[in-house]
Amino acid sequence: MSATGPLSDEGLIRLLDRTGARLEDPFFSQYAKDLTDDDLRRFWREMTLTRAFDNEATSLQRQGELGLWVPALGQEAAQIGSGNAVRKPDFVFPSYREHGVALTRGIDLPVILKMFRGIEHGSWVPSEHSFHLYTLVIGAHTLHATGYAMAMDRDGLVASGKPENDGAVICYFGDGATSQGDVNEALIFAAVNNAPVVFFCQNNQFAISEPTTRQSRVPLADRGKGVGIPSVRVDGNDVIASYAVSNWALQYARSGAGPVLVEAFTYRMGAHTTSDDPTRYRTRADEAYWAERDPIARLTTYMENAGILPDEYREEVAQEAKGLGRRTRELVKTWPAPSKTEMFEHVYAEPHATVDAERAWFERYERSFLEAHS
Amino acid sequence: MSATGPLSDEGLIRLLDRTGARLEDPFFSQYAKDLTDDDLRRFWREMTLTRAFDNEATSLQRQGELGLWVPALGQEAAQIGSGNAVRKPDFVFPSYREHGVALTRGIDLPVILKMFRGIEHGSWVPSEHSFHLYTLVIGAHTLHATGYAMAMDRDGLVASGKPENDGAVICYFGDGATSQGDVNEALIFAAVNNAPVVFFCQNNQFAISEPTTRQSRVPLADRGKGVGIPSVRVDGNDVIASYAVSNWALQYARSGAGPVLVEAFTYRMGAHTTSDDPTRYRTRADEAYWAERDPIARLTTYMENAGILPDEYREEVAQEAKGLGRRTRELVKTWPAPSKTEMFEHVYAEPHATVDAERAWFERYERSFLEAHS
Amino acid sequence: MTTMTLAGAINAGLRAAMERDSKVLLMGEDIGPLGGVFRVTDGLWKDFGGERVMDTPLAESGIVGTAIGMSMRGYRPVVEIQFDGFIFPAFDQITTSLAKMHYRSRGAITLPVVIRVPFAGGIGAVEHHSESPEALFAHTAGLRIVSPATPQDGFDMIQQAIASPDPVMFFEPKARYWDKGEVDTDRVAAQLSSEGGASSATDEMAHARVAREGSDVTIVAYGPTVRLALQAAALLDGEGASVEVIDLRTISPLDTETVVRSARKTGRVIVVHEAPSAFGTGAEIASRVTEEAFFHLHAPVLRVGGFHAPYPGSKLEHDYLPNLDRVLDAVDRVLMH
Amino acid sequence: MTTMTLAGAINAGLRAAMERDSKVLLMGEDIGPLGGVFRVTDGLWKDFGGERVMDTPLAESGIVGTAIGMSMRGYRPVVEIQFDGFIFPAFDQITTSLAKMHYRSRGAITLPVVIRVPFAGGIGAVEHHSESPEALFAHTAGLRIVSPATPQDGFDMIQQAIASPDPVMFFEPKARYWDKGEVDTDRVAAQLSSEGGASSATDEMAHARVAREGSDVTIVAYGPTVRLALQAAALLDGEGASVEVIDLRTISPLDTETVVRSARKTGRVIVVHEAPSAFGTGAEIASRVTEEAFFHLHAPVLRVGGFHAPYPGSKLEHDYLPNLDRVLDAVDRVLMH
Ligand SMILES: Cc1ncc(C[n+]2csc(CCOP(=O)(O)OP(=O)(O)O)c2C)c(N)n1
Ligand SMILES: Cc1ncc(C[n+]2csc(CCOP(=O)(O)OP(=O)(O)O)c2C)c(N)n1
Ligand SMILES: [Mg+2]
Ligand SMILES: [Mg+2]
Repeated sequence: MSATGPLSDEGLIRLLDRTGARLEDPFFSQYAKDLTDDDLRRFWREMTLTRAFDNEATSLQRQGELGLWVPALGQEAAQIGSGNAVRKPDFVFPSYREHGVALTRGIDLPVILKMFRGIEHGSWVPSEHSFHLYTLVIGAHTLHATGYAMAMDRDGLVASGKPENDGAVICYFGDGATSQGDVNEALIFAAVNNAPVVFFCQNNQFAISEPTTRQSRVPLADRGKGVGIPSVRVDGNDVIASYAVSNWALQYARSGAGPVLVEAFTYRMGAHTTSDDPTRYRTRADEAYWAERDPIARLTTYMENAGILPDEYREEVAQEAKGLGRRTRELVKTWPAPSKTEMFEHVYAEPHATVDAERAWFERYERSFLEAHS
Repeated sequence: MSATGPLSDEGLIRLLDRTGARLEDPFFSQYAKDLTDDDLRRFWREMTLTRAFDNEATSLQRQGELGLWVPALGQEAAQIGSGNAVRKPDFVFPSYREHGVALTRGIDLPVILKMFRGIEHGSWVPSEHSFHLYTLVIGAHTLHATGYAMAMDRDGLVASGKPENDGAVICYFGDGATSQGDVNEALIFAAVNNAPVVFFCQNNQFAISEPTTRQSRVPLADRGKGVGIPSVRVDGNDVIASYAVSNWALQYARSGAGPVLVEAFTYRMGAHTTSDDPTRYRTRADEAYWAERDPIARLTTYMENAGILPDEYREEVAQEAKGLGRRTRELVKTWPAPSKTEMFEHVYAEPHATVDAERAWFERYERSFLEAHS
Repeated sequence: MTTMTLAGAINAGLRAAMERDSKVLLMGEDIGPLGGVFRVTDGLWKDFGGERVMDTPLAESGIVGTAIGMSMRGYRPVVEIQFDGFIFPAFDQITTSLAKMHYRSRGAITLPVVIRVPFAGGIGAVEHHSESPEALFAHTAGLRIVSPATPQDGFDMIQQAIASPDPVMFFEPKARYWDKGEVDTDRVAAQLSSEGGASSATDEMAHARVAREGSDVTIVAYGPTVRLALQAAALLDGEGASVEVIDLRTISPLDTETVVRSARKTGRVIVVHEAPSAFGTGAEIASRVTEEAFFHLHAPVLRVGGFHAPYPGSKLEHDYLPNLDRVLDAVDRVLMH
Repeated sequence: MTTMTLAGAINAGLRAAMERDSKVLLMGEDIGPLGGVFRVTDGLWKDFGGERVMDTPLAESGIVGTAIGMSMRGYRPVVEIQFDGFIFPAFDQITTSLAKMHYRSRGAITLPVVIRVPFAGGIGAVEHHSESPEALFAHTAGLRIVSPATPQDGFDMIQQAIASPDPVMFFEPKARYWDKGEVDTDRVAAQLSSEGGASSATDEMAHARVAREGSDVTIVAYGPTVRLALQAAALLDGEGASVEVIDLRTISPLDTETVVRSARKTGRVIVVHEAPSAFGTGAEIASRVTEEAFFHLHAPVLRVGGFHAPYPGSKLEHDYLPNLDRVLDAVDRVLMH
């Protein structure tokens, strides 16, 4: 692939090459040097579980158990690498494809499916996981992330003098999102307010069917130059580099130095969603090219060569993945349909006459209806 | 002034220094070399007339003849310089302060006041002057300009092989506007579509009361880097440099090379509008500093020194300016109030039952009302 | 006559409009090679090329804003907003620019832009994919708001909307995309090729249709709820109540004449739409009917719509939306008087 | 009791809220050193500093979006939108994020954001500075919509809105900013410092006020038209017609109870607002009144509002807006029955 502009792989930070050989980077290597073999095994485990879950969700959708599914296939390294750089005082704003990040935040993955089964719009308590709900309106959450970061700053969680107490926000979005006014405003508000926020753009090369060339004629990381915030392009299929760059970026933001833009260059190996048909807009050759760059395979090769991926561990994780799949399958079917009146709940925090009246009417109506038919 | 970031004067293209001495620029001088003494006298005349008109409008507002006035005071060089680089096939999208540009487009200046007198929202036919109506919603027109430029491209008005037939769009907006989502989307759409549009940002250092530092931490011209379009910072108080840079930018766009961003660094010498009170947010010292950099004074000095501003010409223009003031004053008062039913006109191009019904009702109502009182 | 789905009819209508007038072009997200997420533009990119079927950057304000600029040079852009819930980033461009340009230029500029919006619910979608925001546009002068309910109207009205010199918001009931119907493809072609075609097309598009005649109760519906109203009418027929169904087709202008005529006849009116009742289009319809037919009404105009709550998870949408039982309940209530 | 203008009362209310709760902060364009273009935030930047009175970049979506983020951490941002016509770039953030976050998080997140909007016309302004977009927000569940008409309400309601856990759109009738009135500054302070203060404040803010009692005709108004309604009532008093004036105060929720009670009493209702009548809030009020008081009404509910046309040049605004003559005309018409 000798693509140029936003699809070129020029200037990507890389710590594992595509054959799984370890590389050095004069600046970023130090931000991965704390990684132990156990850490790498954890990365490998999390990437493997994410993919197993993802595939299970896709088949559940095919079986009619979910209305839709949004696979993260191929983006596991970008997500697990960056997610592992997040620590206690930080806060994460995902878009809607960050199942890998969700796992690193301690979300029980099957719970994500409630929204795709149509039970509710969000199924975890964000403050419990420092992980906001998914946002489907492209780019809207980047402003929430920026405001949240401004508030962290005010709350003394940045450059407090005790680095271990400091926090920052990391906000995920896609290549397509970079065209939205909101995302650009978020970059501007963050820059002007020196907000501690890492903008983490997963350039998976497509906004549904549109290649990134429809959003930009330069690498997306350049957007940072426009507003004066540092930006980095990282190989998003390299979990170690994704970790290192995110680790640096979060430290930078926590230290009070301001926002950072990270572009993780990756590839969406699956369909945009289960409703999508990628054969309409990309070639098998393209897909094959990227299959060779599968982020899990790359890490596996490296760890095998380094002798840090023992068979027992692989087997253990394989079992865990199988178990997760099984549990997901079973769990989904046990969820009761929400009660009808739930649609009136939480519209407002305080009573609202219109909601109350409509709810009362609905309950009367339902009762009369039941009575008539009983 | 040793400002940094968006208020620094670093990297400004300048062909006249503030004492009125002519400077050379290795690249841009050639784009001013076609300027004759007559051209410079025309610039001087247009700047002088713009200011005279502007001051007249301010006093008309003070006298209650206008609801509001938006002075262009101090921005005459940026406007007359760029406006004079526009030629036949080009099209101009002003914001709401481009009275100088309006003059170069052959708008009879007093006509602008109709909108500020509350008679109507726009008072010239854009296609007759290749000059769109003023737009008060900050940034909205930058997208219209981009779409218009895309259409010019389709219409074969760009890189046609006959450079004299080629055209481009020039779109004006302020420093504050650069934060709007729409402006950022316009830059992105223009870049991706390689649209022939010159984005001309007059950084007059204020968005009403907010200094440009509230919009950016880097020079506004840098916004171009974010989307991969060339950008230039020009001294907006230097009419020759403003002309040269605009001349280059328009040629660039007309040639099919794509969009350009020009930041004209200038200063709003007057109030934001007649409703504004700049003493609340800036110092006399600041104003005095910029009074010394008055763009008309600078050109005057240069032309005097060069012996190309004869007294008779000055006198002639002074008379013309006085005449324009007088005519403006008189004209404004002769404009009849619009007829009441004009509010129902042009809501739609084709008949619309709701408008028709309301209009019919209103006419009946007005009649009954008159009858009752007659 | 050909059998077509609603989606197919709109697709065919777009194709016809593009063949008729080279100034017609399509803009939107994923409308090119993919053919749109609902495949409404299927095949058009292949046949007309990327210059006329433009995949745009992912920014709705940008799409509408550049469409406005293009239409200022005589183009007739047909914008696809991917889903109802994603029209809001374009709200400013639609409300303050698109709707007002003709007025503020005192007629010097016309903006023949069509904004296609797959809208409403009932397809088991995730959040923001089932909204009915039509009332938010109907309140703004300068926009025409229409919604086809049948393949015939899909085919005709998309062409009429494109031919109209005014901006048109074209709300497509996505749950009905795959419903089939007979389509006469000749009539609208004849209309548009005749003298004053654009005017008569605009005028025709501004009229409601009596989808079924009746004498006891009038049900006013549009878009996705027309089928529901007809189902209710058919069912009630068996029970001895004669229901007139009006397929509104146009929301701005509201075809008050047709609705009021029916109201005067039946004396009982129900408005059914998916959008929340509160401050919805039903309020306007009810108010107009009441203003103009007050002394003919036997009962207040009733509204059957969504509740004052965000569109819920799809497991609840059947209960959130007006359904057959709720329509029948409303009919019972108006018939009590 | 102190005499204050409406602008002064809101300023004092903001100050009191900021003193009461350090989490309250103001965001907007030019609200700092300038004190806002209407000077409603005058002096607050000086006294509370730039960290609590924040001049933001010029981007309304950004302002509302970042306010949402800040409120997720317990802040209570009060956003000023400079003029009604410039709220549209923030429409998406308000409609899809601000209104829905509490619902979509099933109550886990509350967003106590207040959006202040100087609105409506009558001040001789240029385009986009005289709009009345309240109906566009009332249709969306999750937002509370209020409008104070008096200095007392300006002072009380801004504090109640800030105390409420729900997002509140706070529409300030800019033409009334300089009207004076007596203000009791103690009552709301007591309310808010008592147990359950936020709930009772939210509840109180959700009730209409009978601004003048009467028995023949009810005029429902809010914000800028309350004074007009009272003028009409005073004038008609001399002519023997007794007019009840309801100052709605709250649009969402609509205080149907108060309005319907009055409608049942007088049997004749007129709604007066500046926004265009078509698809405006008056349609909802008329529909609700008709639904609930149909058999008490002597005449259809009439609406007196702006026309279905963009807000015109200021030379025409007197004719575009509901004025005393048009209100009197409507009273005549309902009294004919
Ligand atoms: C405002 C808005 N417009 C349109 C959509 C429909 N949509 C959903 S995903 C998507 C593409 C997003 O692409 P990208 O930002 O690259 O993220 P990815 O899906 O590739 O992770 C689109 C257009 C949306 N969700 N929100
Ligand atoms: C969308 C929008 N928001 C707010 C305003 C109110 N407003 C009018 S001018 C202005 C400042 C504009 O500053 P800038 O872009 O620098 O242009 P300048 O007035 O300095 O020429 C503001 C905030 C507006 N007109 N439109
Ligand atoms: Mg993508
Ligand atoms: Mg400025």
